[in-house]
Order: sequence, then C-alpha cells, then structure tokens
Amino acid sequence: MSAEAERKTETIPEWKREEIDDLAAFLGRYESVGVVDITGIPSRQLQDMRRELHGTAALRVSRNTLMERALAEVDEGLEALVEFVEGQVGLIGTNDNPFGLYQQLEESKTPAPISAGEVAPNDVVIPEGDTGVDPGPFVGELQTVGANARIEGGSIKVVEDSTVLSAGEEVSADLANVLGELGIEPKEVGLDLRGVVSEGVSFSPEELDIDVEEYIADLEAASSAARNLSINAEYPTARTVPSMLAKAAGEAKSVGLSAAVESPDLADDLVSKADAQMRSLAAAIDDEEALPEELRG
Amino acid sequence: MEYVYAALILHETDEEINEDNLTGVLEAAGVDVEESRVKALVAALEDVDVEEAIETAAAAPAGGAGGA
Amino acid sequence: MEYVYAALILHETDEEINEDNLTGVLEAAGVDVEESRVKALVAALEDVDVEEAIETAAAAPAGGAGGA
Amino acid sequence: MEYVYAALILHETDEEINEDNLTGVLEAAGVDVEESRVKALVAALEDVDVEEAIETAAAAPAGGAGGA
Amino acid sequence: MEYVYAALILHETDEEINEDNLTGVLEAAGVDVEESRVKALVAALEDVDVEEAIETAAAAPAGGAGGA
Amino acid sequence: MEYVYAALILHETDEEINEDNLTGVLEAAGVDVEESRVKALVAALEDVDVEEAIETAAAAPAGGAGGA
Amino acid sequence: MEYVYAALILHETDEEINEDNLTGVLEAAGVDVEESRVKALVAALEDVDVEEAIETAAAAPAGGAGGA
Repeated sequence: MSAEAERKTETIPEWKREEIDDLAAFLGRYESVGVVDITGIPSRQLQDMRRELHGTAALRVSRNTLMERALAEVDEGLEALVEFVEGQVGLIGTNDNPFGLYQQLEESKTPAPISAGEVAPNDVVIPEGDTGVDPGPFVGELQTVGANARIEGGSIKVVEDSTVLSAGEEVSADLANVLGELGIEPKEVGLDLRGVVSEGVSFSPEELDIDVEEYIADLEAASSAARNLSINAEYPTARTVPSMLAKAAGEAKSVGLSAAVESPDLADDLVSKADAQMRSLAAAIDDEEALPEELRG
Repeated sequence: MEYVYAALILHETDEEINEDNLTGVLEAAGVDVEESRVKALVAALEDVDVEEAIETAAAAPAGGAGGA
Repeated sequence: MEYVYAALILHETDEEINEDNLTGVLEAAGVDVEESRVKALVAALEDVDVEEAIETAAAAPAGGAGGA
Repeated sequence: MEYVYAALILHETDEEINEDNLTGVLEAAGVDVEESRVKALVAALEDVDVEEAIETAAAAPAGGAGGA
Repeated sequence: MEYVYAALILHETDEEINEDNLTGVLEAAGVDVEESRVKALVAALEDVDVEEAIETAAAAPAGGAGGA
Repeated sequence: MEYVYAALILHETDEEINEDNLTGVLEAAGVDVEESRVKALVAALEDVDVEEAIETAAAAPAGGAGGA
Repeated sequence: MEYVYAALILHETDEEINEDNLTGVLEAAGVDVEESRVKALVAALEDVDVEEAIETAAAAPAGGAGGA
C-alpha cells in the first residue's frame, strides 16, 4: 500500500474533514485554479492583496496537507497542482481567464529590499551611474561586492552595470548593506503563481505570460505571408487584387514609357519624360553659351 | 498575369469584367483558359474599385522607365 | 483571403495542398466553399515554391485596398 | 504559425475566434492541437484588433514572414 | 491603355506582338480598333525588351507609393 | 522617343504639332518615319496641354538633373 | 530648348550631332537658326555622354505627371 493511499484511509478528525470539504467547494467554484507562493508576505499585506483581487479572483490559505487533499479529491485535473503545494502557498481561483490573472498578479508585485542570508530570486544588478554618495570608504565597499566603482567629479560613480549576485545565490551581509545604502530593492513581493489548471488544462507561469505584442507581430507576419503568396502565385483575392491591378497597370505604364508608345494615356508622361531628359542633358552641359537662357544654371 | 491584364482591358473599354468577357479576351490571345482562374478573378474583383487601384499605380513613380 | 490562409496552414503542417484538404479546412471554419476557387488556388500553387513565394515581398497594396 | 493562420481564417469569415472554432480548423488541417496554445491564442487576441494588424502588414513593404 | 495591355497579354502567353494578334485581342474586348494605333504600337515595341521594362516596373515601389 | 522630341521642338517654336510638321522634322534628322506613329502621336497629344505637362515635370524634383 | 531637343533626336536616331544636322532639324521645324548657338552646343556636347545624361533623368521619378 502506498503512502498516499495509506493517508487517505486513516481516520481524519472532524475539523479537518470539514476544512477539506470547504476547500473542495472553494475549488469547485472556479474555472481556473492555481497555487500561489505567498512566502514572506506579511499577513496584513496579504489582506490588502485579497481586497485588490476582489471581484476577479479569490485566495484561500490553509494547511498544505489539507490543500493537497482537496486538490486530489476534486476532479477536473486539479491533482496536477499538488506538486506545487510546498512551502508557504495558497490556492487561488478565478472565473476570468488565467492569463489575465497572471498579468494582474505580476503587476501587483512590489519591489522590496533583500536581507542578508536571503536567496536572490533573480540577478542583482547595481546600475551604472552616480551613486550620489560622497567619496569615502563606500567606494571600497562597492568594489568588494563586485561593482565597478570609482570616484569621479566629487562623488562615487558606478562605471557600468554590475551584476553583483546571480539568481539563487545567498545575499551576504556586505551586499545587503550596499544595496540598502543605494536603495536597491531586488525582490519582487507578491503572489507568485506556480501553476494553474484551467478547465482541465495545465499552465506553467511561462505559458501564462503571454506577450500580446508578439501575437500581433505573428498576425502581421502571417498576413504578409498570405499577401505575398497570393500575389506571387497570381491567385487573386479581394484583399490582394487591387495590388495586382496596380502592379499590372504599373507594368503597362513602364512598357509604354520605355517604348514611347503614342497612347493618349501616356502622352502626359511622355512629354514629361522628354522634358526631364532635355533638362538632364542641359544640366550636363558646361558651356552656358550653348544653352538658352531658361536652362542656364 | 495575363488574367489581370485581360481584366484591365475590359475595364478600359468599359466592358463588364465577367467570365465570358475575360474568357473571350484570353482565348483571342491564344491562352488555354482555366475556367477556375477566371472565376476566382471575377470573385476577387467583386467589391473592388478597379479605377482606384489603377490610379494608385499611376501616382507611383513611373517605373523608372529606362530605355531610349 | 481565407483560401490562401487555408493553404498556408496546410503548408505549415506539411499536409498536401490539394482540393480535399483545402475544402476540409475551410468548411471547418464555416466557409461556404466554392469549388472553383479551391481549384484555382491549387492550380496557382502548382508551379510555385510556397516557401519562396511567402518570403518574397509582393507589391504594396493599392491605396484604398479595402475589401473583405 | 498554423494557430495564427487559423485565427486569420476565422477572422476573414467573420467567425468568432474561440477555442472551439480554432480547434476545429486546426484539426481539419491534421494538426495535433495543443489546448493550452489555443487558450493562450484566444486570450491574447481578445484585445487585439486583427483587422488593424492585417492592414499594418499590408501597408508595410511586406518583408518575409518571420515568426514560428 | 488597352493597346498596351493587349500587348502584355500576348507577351505573357508568348504569342507574337503583331498587328493581327493585337487586333484580335482588342476586338474580343469590344474595342473599336484603330489600325494606326496598332501599327504604331507594334513599331514602338520593336526595339524594346518588354520583359526588362516589366521588371523595371516591379523594381519601383509599385503602388502604395505616395503620389506626386 | 524621337517622335516625342520632335513634337516638343514644334511646341517650343510655336509650330502646330501635326503630321506634316512632325514628319518634316523627323526626316530632317534622317529618321525613317513611320506614318502610323506620327498619326498616333498627333492623336495622343490632341487633348494634352503640353505646357502644363512640362511644368508639372519641371516642378517635380527635376529628373535627377544634378550639376554637370 | 529646341536646340537641345534637336540634339536628342539626332542622338536617338544615331545621327552625328554636328552643325549641319542640328541646323537641318531646326530649320525643318521652322526655327530661325543661330549659327553661334549651334556651334556652342556641338562643342559643349563633345564632352558629354548623352546616353548617360538621359538615363539619369529616366531613373528619377518621371516628372510626377500623374493621370493615367
């Protein structure tokens, strides 16, 4: 008997049973359900976030074991989310589209300072520029943590963007000091979606992070491709036939002008062309005596 | 491109750009006319202002028209 | 243009661009498919390197080239 | 890119660009449809003016179709 | 311009651009053909590389380009 | 193009652009004049305001006519 | 201007651009020819590549003249 099955058969206290049922009912109310990381968010801030989500999504926090149970009990593929229940997490549900939820959560994230001993969630960069700090020992501190800094024009300057810590590395006390002094807040605090199941389909955060601009670029590329194919293969469509007509007309004009075809439709252009050629030839003549007054430079 | 040229001839002479007329012009030029292409062209032209399309071409720089 | 898009889907998925496949795709999109247009498209694409034709920039659109 | 072409077919035929319709078109083209991509496409296009994108592309000196 | 278009159709179909052929195409389009214009056209095209002239047009930003 | 040049010489000297005058100028230049082209040119210029056509040309970025 | 056009006609017909020929063309057009200007033009053109000068003009947007 597997450990999981074993757990299911054990007798559960009444309050746990009720909590699981409650969680399951919560999960059942939404088309899209996700697991969010709430690590390091103070409870008051969590309350604010709940309020901001009101109307679009709901957040429910409980013991991890109970959340796992509820996810496994509700059908609809939610068991795929069990693997994300680890650390400080909550369940989030929405009936709006999950892509919008992801975007909303990302936008609501706020920067926060990082303390010594914490693990950097992403690369920590000290940007190029004037620190505004007077010359002093701070330049040494900057150099110690790996920033390319020097004294210039009466203050300490960082000469180039300097990556002082890579994602996943631990922040040292020195670095925490330097970042604090510079006011750099490398953390993004907020609800961090780990995974979503929407109507039975699982999405990773990467899949939820859709770039609308990219889709527009794809639409444009696809419609260009179709235009090109239509015109190059000479298969007319309502969208491309005007271009094909213009192209054909342009070809006829080009042939007509280069052959100097005496057509009423080309007469204007032929006269213009002759005039332009005459002027061009006149411009190539150095001796003004050879030209009538109108054509003298 | 001969199908498009044929449509333009009909347009210039104020004849209707329909299957019969296109086929007639093309056959007179010795083209082995494909009915489906004629149909497709007529369908594509249904809501198109031919004159406007041509004028765009006329407005454009006259094809470099080189040659003597 | 939907006929051309249908051809491009088939091209992308390495399916043959023939009458049956085109008709299938178009019907799935709710198009009231005209056989002649399908035939014309297949004929037009017969001698064309689709990949190359896609990439070769065609003429810019004529002015008010609206149309559906 | 076949997902985008499918969306464009639906746009041309004035059908709604929704999951069912996209899936239908793609399956008809023999595509092994990924539901998550369909959902993402529908969500992404929700606020996009497809017609505008088409016109932008048409106005630009159509370079080769990039994209995936 | 119908005379030039007629010449271009003949060029596309590899038929000789002579008086008889031009007259045939134009008459099929319902044109009341002027013999002198046909003769003049044939004479004018005699020394011109039609293919090259067509390609010159293609090289220029056909259509779309703002007018003068 | 010599036929057009001849017409413009006549225009410059305020002589009538008719068949006789054109033929005269061209023959003086050793051209083996084709009557049909002369006729066609006279007809083509009938409704053209030569002066206006020239001014339009002059107004436009003058034919690349840069310095010598 | 008529002197320059006369030179262009001669160039076009592969006749030598000399005093006699120019005078002949101009007189045929009814011009009261000034010998000194003819001389000056012939001398000036001696160092000019007429073909090249003409092509410069042709390459530029042909006179903005619209109207089909």
